Amino acid sequence: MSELDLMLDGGQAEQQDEWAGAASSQDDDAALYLELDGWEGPLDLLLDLARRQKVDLRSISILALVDQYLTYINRAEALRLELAADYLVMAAWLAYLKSSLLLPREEQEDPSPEELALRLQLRLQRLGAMREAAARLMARDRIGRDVFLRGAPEGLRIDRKTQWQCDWYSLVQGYGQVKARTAPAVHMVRNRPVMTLESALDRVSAMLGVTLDWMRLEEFLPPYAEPRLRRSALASSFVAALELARKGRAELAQDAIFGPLRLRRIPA
Amino acid sequence: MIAGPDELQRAVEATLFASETPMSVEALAAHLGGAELSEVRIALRELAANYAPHGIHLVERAKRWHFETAPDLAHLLRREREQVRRLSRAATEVLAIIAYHEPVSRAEIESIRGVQTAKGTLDVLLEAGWARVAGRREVPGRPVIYATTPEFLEHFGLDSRRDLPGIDELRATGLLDPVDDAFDALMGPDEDHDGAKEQETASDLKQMDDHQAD
Amino acid sequence: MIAGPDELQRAVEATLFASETPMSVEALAAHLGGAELSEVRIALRELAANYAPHGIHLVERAKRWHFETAPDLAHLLRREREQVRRLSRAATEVLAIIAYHEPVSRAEIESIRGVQTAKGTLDVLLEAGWARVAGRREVPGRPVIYATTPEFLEHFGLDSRRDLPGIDELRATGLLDPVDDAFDALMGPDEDHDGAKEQETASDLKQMDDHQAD
Repeated sequence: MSELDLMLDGGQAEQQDEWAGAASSQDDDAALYLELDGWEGPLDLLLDLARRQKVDLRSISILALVDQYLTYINRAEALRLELAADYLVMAAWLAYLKSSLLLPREEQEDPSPEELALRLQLRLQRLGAMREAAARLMARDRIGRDVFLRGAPEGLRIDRKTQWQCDWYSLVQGYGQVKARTAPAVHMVRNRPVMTLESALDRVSAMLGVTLDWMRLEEFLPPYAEPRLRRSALASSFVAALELARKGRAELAQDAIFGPLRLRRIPA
Repeated sequence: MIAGPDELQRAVEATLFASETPMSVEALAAHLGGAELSEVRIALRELAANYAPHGIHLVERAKRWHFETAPDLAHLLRREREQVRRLSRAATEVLAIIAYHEPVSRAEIESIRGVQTAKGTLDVLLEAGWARVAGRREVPGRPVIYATTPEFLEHFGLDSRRDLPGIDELRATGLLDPVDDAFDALMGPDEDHDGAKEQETASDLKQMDDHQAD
Repeated sequence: MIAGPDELQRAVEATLFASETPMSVEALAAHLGGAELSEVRIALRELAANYAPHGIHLVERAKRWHFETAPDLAHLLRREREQVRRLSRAATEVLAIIAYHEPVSRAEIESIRGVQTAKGTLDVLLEAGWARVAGRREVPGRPVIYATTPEFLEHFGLDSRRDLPGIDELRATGLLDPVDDAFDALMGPDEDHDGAKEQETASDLKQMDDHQAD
């Protein structure tokens, strides 16, 4: 763990100006190695180098910063320290930025190197702001470190007691349903007015004997029957007609589907 | 190390508050970097006096000090919350059977209901205070028998069990209709085919009942 | 403590003292059997004022109240064993970014830090209960967005996010806006600028910043 970590955890925001990492104070290679372990990526390293310029982040010299970064990376490479790829990518980009910044204006591309430099500066400002905010946050009075909660609270217990609800109707209905569910089932068939097949056979045979002409099935029904008896008579008479046809005593004709069904005697 | 008596009181207060166990005067003094025992004692006594009218008291038990809730507020630590819940259909049926047939054993309840009765169902009725154990039936196994309570009559607004409507009255009001029928009548036509078929049967049955009632 | 506490104050005091977790005004009122919210609020404020000179403070964090030791007594109470989770530097920065920018996606966190965030870093914050998943951003990919929790505010002694150190200045200086927005704001509406103009803008910008810093 580097010094930076320690400062961040316990440090005060006011210490930001003394952010100077180990590198500025110590020149030895071991320190460099330690630092490399401590950076959270190339932007973090850039921010730290920028802080060493000891000016407001809005006034830093980008060119100087680029030089510092490239020097740093070169030193690390000379020491054969293993650098993550994004440090090298940043180095390449910064080298390009530097050369663009030094070129005569006419030859500049779009976006201009000034724009790129400004964007880099804005990013550094934002990261710097968050790093400072983090330090100030960590320096607050924290529960368990600076302020403490009650060591042995009694605790609040809530005992739930159920108040049961049921009404008269549900009670009585419940009983009714039990009785209905378990009562032995009795099925009764209603006494309906019907014409039996036998009486229909008798009636149709008798009426067929009267004439040799075609007669509609309805004409065989009892004329003043109430509707329910009439339906029963129609069904029975139809079956009777089929029975007579089967025995060769009558013939049936229907000219269209659902058309009137006609019936005529076959002379013996 | 600690300046005035006020500062010592504050330190004692905070230390006892944060401590997980009651602390003796000696332990407190040691924790506070070697404060005078007599001063710690004075601080404790003054604090205890200051807290006396509060909802929290600073008390000494077996030579060790701690904060605790004022005794008259102990009820705040354990609260009862009433929760209103409707009796389940099963419990309602069991209660009704007890009311109509009391005293009645569990086996008898089950035979009337035609289904097994979960242990919890009777417990709920006992807890609600509507059913009670009314002794044992003097038959082999001596099963417990259940009856209703005065609270039951009170809750349902009955003077006596005889106020419960008889079977004939239930039938007249349609309460003896099969469950499916009554349910369908309430819920309207079923959506699936089988349901519709059942409903047909049920309505036939209803006609039959109407007929009988004539 | 000059005047003795009234009954409601005593009850509030005892309840919060005994509670294992911070309590909202609503929870307190409910626990006290439906006390008036406004009266509970008054009681809390008066209690807090009475406790201010004490070694124990009554504080409100994220709309919930609890007792804690006075911050200036920290040196007396720090235990040998650290109670506070030590956050890595990465986790510290990510937490700050979430707190100051919430709700914020992982990609946005990474764009500020200029480095990928290890999976474990966010997990540590989620596990500590300081960060939570606050839904998804309705942009392509629907990335998860993160926000802080009431426990975060409690732990860091913040009443609300408005109390985050320096958040007003950061907002006023645009340091919480994305780089692109800040860049556009600085460059003005012109799309293509020649070098001279840019120079001008940059120095304008500097003046503006200086002005704001006053």
